[in-house]
Amino acid sequence: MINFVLRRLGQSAILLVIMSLLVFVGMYVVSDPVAVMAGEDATAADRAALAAAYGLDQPLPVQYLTFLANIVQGDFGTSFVYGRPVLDLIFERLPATLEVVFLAMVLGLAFGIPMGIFSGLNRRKPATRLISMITTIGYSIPNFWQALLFILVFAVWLRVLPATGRGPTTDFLGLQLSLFNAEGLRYMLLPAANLAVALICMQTRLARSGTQEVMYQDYMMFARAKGIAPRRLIGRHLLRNILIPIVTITALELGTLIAFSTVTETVFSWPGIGKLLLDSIYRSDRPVVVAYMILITLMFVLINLAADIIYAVLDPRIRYS
Amino acid sequence: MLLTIDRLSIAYELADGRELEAIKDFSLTLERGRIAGIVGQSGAGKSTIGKAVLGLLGENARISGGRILLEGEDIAGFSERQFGAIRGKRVGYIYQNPMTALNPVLSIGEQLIETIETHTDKRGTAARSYAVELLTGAEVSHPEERLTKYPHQLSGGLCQRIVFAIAIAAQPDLIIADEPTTALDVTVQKAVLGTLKRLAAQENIAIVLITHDMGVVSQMCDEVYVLLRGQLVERGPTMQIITAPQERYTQELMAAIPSVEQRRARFDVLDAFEETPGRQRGIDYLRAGTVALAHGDTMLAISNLSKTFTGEKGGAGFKALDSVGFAVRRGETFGIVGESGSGKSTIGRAILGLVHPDPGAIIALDGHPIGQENRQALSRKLQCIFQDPYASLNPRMDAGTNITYGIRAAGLVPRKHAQRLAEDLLEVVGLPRAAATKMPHAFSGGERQRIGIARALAYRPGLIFCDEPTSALDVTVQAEILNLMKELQDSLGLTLVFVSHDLAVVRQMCDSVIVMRAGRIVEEGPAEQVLTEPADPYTRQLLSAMPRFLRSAAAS
Amino acid sequence: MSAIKRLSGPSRIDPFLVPFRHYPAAIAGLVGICVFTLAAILAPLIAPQNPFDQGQLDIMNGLLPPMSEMMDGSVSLLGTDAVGRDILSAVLYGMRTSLLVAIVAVSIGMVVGVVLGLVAVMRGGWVDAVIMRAVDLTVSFPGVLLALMLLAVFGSGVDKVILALAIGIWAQNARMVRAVGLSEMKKDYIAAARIGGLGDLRIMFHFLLPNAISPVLVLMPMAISGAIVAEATLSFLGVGVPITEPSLGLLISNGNDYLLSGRWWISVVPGLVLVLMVLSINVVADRLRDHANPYLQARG
Amino acid sequence: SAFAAGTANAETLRMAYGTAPVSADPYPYSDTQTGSLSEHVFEMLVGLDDTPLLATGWAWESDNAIVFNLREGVNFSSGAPFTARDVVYSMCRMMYRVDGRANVVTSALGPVTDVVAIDDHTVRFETTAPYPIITQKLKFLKILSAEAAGIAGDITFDRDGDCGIVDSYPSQADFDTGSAAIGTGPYIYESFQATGDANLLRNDNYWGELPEWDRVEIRSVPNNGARIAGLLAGDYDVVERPSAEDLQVIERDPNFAYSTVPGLQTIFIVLDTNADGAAGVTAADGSAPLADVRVRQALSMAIDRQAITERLFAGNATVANQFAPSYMPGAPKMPDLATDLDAAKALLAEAGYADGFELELNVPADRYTNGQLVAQAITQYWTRLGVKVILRTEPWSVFQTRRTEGQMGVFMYGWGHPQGAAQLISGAFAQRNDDLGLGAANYSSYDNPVFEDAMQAWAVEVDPARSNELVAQAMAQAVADLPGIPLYYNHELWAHRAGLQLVGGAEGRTVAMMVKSN
Ligand SMILES: Nc1ncnc2c1ncn2[C@@H]1O[C@H](COP(=O)(O)OP(=O)(O)OP(=O)(O)O)[C@@H](O)[C@H]1O
Ligand SMILES: Nc1ncnc2c1ncn2[C@@H]1O[C@H](COP(=O)(O)OP(=O)(O)OP(=O)(O)O)[C@@H](O)[C@H]1O
Ligand SMILES: [Mg+2]
Ligand SMILES: [Mg+2]
Repeated sequence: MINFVLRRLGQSAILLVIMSLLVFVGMYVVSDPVAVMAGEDATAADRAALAAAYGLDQPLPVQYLTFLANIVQGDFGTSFVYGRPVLDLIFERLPATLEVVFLAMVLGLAFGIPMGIFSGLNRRKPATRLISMITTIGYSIPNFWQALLFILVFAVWLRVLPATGRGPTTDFLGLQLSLFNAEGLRYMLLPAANLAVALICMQTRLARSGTQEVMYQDYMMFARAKGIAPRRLIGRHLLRNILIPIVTITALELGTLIAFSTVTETVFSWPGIGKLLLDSIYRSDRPVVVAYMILITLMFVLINLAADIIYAVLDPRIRYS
Repeated sequence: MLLTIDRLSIAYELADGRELEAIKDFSLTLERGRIAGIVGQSGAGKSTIGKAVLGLLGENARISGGRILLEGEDIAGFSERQFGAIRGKRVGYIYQNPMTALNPVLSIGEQLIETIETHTDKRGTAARSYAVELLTGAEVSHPEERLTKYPHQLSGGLCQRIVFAIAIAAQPDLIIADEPTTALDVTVQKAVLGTLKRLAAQENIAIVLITHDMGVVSQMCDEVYVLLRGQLVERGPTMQIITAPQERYTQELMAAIPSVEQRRARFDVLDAFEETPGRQRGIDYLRAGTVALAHGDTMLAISNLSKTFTGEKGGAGFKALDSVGFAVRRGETFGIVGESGSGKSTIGRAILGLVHPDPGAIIALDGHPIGQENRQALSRKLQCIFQDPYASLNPRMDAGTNITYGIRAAGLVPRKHAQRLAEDLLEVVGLPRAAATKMPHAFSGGERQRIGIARALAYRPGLIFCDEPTSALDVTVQAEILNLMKELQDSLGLTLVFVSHDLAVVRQMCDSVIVMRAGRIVEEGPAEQVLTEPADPYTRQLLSAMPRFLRSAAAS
Repeated sequence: MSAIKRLSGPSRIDPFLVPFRHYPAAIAGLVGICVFTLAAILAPLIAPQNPFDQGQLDIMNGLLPPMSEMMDGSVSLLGTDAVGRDILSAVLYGMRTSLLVAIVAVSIGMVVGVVLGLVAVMRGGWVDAVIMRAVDLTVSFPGVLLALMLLAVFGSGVDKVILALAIGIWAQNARMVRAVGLSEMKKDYIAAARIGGLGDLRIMFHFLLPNAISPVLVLMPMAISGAIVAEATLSFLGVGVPITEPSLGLLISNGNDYLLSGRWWISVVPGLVLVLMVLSINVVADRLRDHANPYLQARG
Repeated sequence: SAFAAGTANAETLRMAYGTAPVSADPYPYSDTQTGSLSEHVFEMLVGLDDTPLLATGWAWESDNAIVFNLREGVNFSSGAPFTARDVVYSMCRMMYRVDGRANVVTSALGPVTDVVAIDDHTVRFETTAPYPIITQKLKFLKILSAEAAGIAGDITFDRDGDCGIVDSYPSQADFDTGSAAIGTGPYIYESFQATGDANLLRNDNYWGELPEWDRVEIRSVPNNGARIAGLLAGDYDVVERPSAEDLQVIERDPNFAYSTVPGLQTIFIVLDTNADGAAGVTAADGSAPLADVRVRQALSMAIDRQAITERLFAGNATVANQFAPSYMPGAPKMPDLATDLDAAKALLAEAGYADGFELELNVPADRYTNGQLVAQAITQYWTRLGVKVILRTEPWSVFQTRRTEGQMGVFMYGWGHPQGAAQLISGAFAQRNDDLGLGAANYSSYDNPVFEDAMQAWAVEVDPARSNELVAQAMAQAVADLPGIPLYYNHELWAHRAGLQLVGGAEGRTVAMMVKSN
């Protein structure tokens, strides 16, 4: 197992290099930072000075090698736009994203799995049809539409929740989080719900289809024959057997939400990192984008590694050598 | 009266909208402390009755008539919740397919202890030690260690004993034992049956024993119900049924029981299977297969075969096979008998390349080490009938496709004939043609086993590794199938490696035999010799433990 | 075996329709899919206006509520948007783009993802490692940047959008299939198939695939609506389809700005069409999946 | 109700910006919101409306030197008095390129050769040549405190901004944490976050009229719908830039109101008049249609500007008749531009393009209010004219890159600076002349001697009346030649809760000082 993890991490190192190269080239073909940074009435000299100062006058391979050399020394670069170290920028915003994604994940799993199992077990109940309807509609309503509806209903009409922004935060292990105070939570509720809807729908459907397959297996029959409590039957025997796809999606979504939940962050003005990425791409802020992508790739690698380990825990027949 | 079944009828709805009446007007009565046996043809509906008592019939089953009274209360219409109060606590169930009955992702310990904690007031270490006690009672060695294992790490017999332990954990009023000893060697079987009998006698527990082993029936049951195609054909006290069967089917059944006392050329059959053109075509197909080759050459040679399963967390491995070696001659039937868990299936899995043996092992087929040949070519020389027939069927393919998919891919049968061939082969193993379109899960245990047999035969291979191929079959069907195999053997030189616990069958079928215990061969030789003049104490023990169905007793 | 009774007469219905017998909702879904597809195909014939012909549009017709008379005297059934596009026509045309983009992107993403996932399971070892690291790479690559790159290098166009979306989809499917496949791979029926001498391809597609694909199919309708919305987002950001040829998603996201002020029709009409479309696909897909689930086959 | 609770603390003003301010550092960032934010804290010598602010008056001493008299009795929020030394320090800091990066007016103040503190309250700016628009440019020089930077003694200006005090310049982080954000303005920072959220407290020692609000909370809500919803939900008192659409909601609801003021921004379309052809413009005969003034006039006449401002902006934009808002002080008086599709077709036919030609219209997707709608409207008009239009919208960064690389023959652009009517034409249509600061953004290949002479003369003219005359001349020529097509002038809009009075400026800054309760 330790070998397995080490090997994976070794592969990831290569991955990070490939990723940085891709992003480097990608940003290069997309837009020219000098053109974006220089003002409307910048002179040719202004542009040249700017390019020289950021090393943008060098050939791309040279720029890339310089970048790698800096990374090795722990320097991820300085934002073109903000003039600040990119890691500072990223880590300042990370807690806001992490907490809202965490809440969304909890909502997604807490509602999705029980609803899915219920539908799987009670195929013909009206409640099942209702769940199926709602989840279908839930994910066919585009995210941005949904966000606005949430704001309209809960903030504008009912006035029970704030429409935008992040509430007060409290210090938790050095992170600024609003998860641990009631007012802060109020601000988190709508964006988290907005992220959670798709998750709930996905988890419900995966759990439902898994249940419909597992429920009829001999071992489930025998487990029922043993007369164990329904809670245990479902919570242990059934759940363990339907979790693999759920874990897969949870892992992928976890990464995606942390990295790319730009729509939600934009509509609710949630000061997270997804927006930072989008803005940085649009402002041609290459250092931020590259550093961000390296971190995100690392995160995905770790999350997927964790998922792979969980597979083996869930199903003892899966073993990695 | 503890259990009364009154004119019960059960129907399964099939995928195409048709309905199958699995049970018609079946009645049964059972008092505490008594053991009722249900015998009958494979697919007759025995398991269906058992499941009905526990409310475990699938969604597509319907109780179309009759009542099931448990202590006077009609449970036929119970809800899932009401059944919850009965299951495990008042009625224990020993599931027919032990290898699929255990949850693959939960450890044995968890599955056993949760039952204990649900139904008794034992918790924590008390529950654990009771679990160990139960396993010991079920003749499971190293019970502590087994608790941490997962089902796929256990042999079929071990799984069956664990299922047994789970079913009796709460000392229910009624135990439904659906073929509880099919995967057990006779010594263990004796112990397990002994436990059951003791439960009935001492704890006043009623038992419904579903089995096809008449020896078991004669030893265990107070009363016997004989079932054929969903209908009760005869019921009566055990002795009466055995000694003086009234109905034709019962008589056939008794006649078909193989004897360990003497070896005959053929199993006695009284036309259990209908002779149809399809069946004939199927048999012709099988006969037309392999070119008859000279009998007697060594076909399969194995030497120094060891297998160590690596332990958890780098702990010491478990040596499932220890320097096993033997040779199988072409055209013979080579028997492997022995203790459950002694490594019989592992030998098969090693031959088939499903487990990698420890270094040093040599497995040669026709003089060439296996593994160098391509898979397709090998598939026509070497086939397998899996011990767990169900898990080895693709659940998303109907029975017909399961049987012919491989041979179609190998070009043994043109696509357009595949369906007909599948149906023919189903008839060969005694299933109706219509079964071809049913999905694997909708078959009875014995039917699944026969699908597995049909699939293996369809390749017309040179050698078949048969891992307890007929354990779930009643004697009439078993006799038909074993005769067929013998016939193919005679005419084509088919070689069989035959794993079985049924020593009578082994005696009938096998030319040579090895006896295994704890991963080693303890005795080997011609079947006649080993089974009549055993040299090894373990073999002797096996023979003496055999439940005997004494025809002589019947005569007297 | 016991007697088998026929409940219904010999079935004379098209085998394709068998799964839908007795399921009114699924039939409605099937009808829905047909209607939407037909409407999309026939859009040029049935739409009152060609919304892609800018010469036919006039901002003087902008923001008309449903059933309003336009400048030329014709009536706009479902109203118009800000630049005077007849919503009904726009939805009909937009559906074509959306359906094309979503279905092609999801199909490519699904096929590629599933196949690579299966290959990873079958081959294991370094093949598995390479495929899964490629997955890690693609899931961490931002779609917007990818779309921008394609736009910058190849120019704009529906094909680029499809490619950008498909790349996002394949990775998820590959991981899903691999995860489930790893479990399936250890089951005896695969062993039986190997002993049966079946080639890897057959084992992959006839044994592994049907037993591992279920979660992918579960997520498929979501992937379709997701692709429609993702395409809208890209278009909205200026890296998708041209705004003069709006897709369904782009119509919705444009109309979003008019929701607060009560001009609901601009986003609600295309939104409803999207919901209905996905709902149809969904009930049909659900039914087909249930039908393929051997344990649910009997109608019980 | 929640609403009442939201306004209970009447002394706090909550404002939502449409874009996040980048930093509390006022120097490197020229965007409106960073400017708005820093205007609470920092002041300039010359006010945005050309009125005296920290300077009480100024006069040209010679063609090359202008002297400012500074206001007395002004203190920084740190308590230090404001003196001429602070002006010199601020100029140094403005000229200094951190990491090579120009500050807001580093380039524009390039002609300044020296800044001399004559006494504590007099300062002289010397320039290479006559540089009349320096007062315009000084509107962007936010005055920092030299003392706060720890600088004692006199400071000697040099043009690189080195001034011998480079090491004392505060970093951006120093501003963002508040330690360097010391100005003379009516507010001081309570906090600033990298996300662009800021809280401000009133500077009770402010020299001028004290603003009404004790405390100001600024949040950035880039999404239009969310911003207005935040207002409706009671999260904010004032939101900037509501869409024309959202005003409908505001109008209907008595709890809310909006304010509008004609803005500085002119939206126009640049045409590449190069006789060798323009990127993305193709005619069947391979000629260069845009080089023909009749074609350009036809394109202009095909556009119904009235329809655009009324339909797409609900009246919150003014039809343009030249390249600078006609309502700005000093703007030339120009006749309205004609709208006549038939005449336009005739002109096009006359120019030899009766069958039209093809052009690619480039528009940034995320830059201008209603930009995509306007672009579609233009596409409609030109399509009806018979020109085949391919509308290409893309993100600003991609747009800007391609534009800089000269890959666009026809593109939409917006320009708005509080720097007078000449700013746009001098930048977009004059020939490139870095010394005079002309033509930095000339992508139109426009080259008309009449226009060119007028611009060059204007660039060095110090007499305001004469300067206006030259601008009028140049503007008339540009409008006649149409190297670009003026479309409309944007208005600035704010929505707020009822009970507030808001007097915004044309530059569209959103500041607490302009909000009063009534
Ligand atoms: N994958 C595995 N991991 C660990 N131990 C295993 C594994 N497979 C089998 N074993 C162990 O190897 C031993 C031999 O198993 P095998 O299945 O060959 O027995 P068997 O002789 O076929 O028994 P039975 O008659 O009960 O089927 C058993 O003790 C079993 O627990
Ligand atoms: N879920 C199901 N759907 C349809 N038919 C079924 C289903 N389960 C069982 N059957 C059919 O019902 C009949 C009775 O099955 P049952 O399992 O009760 O047989 P059995 O007597 O236990 O046989 P065996 O001895 O082989 O286990 C068989 O013909 C079988 O094919
Ligand atoms: Mg059975
Ligand atoms: Mg075995």
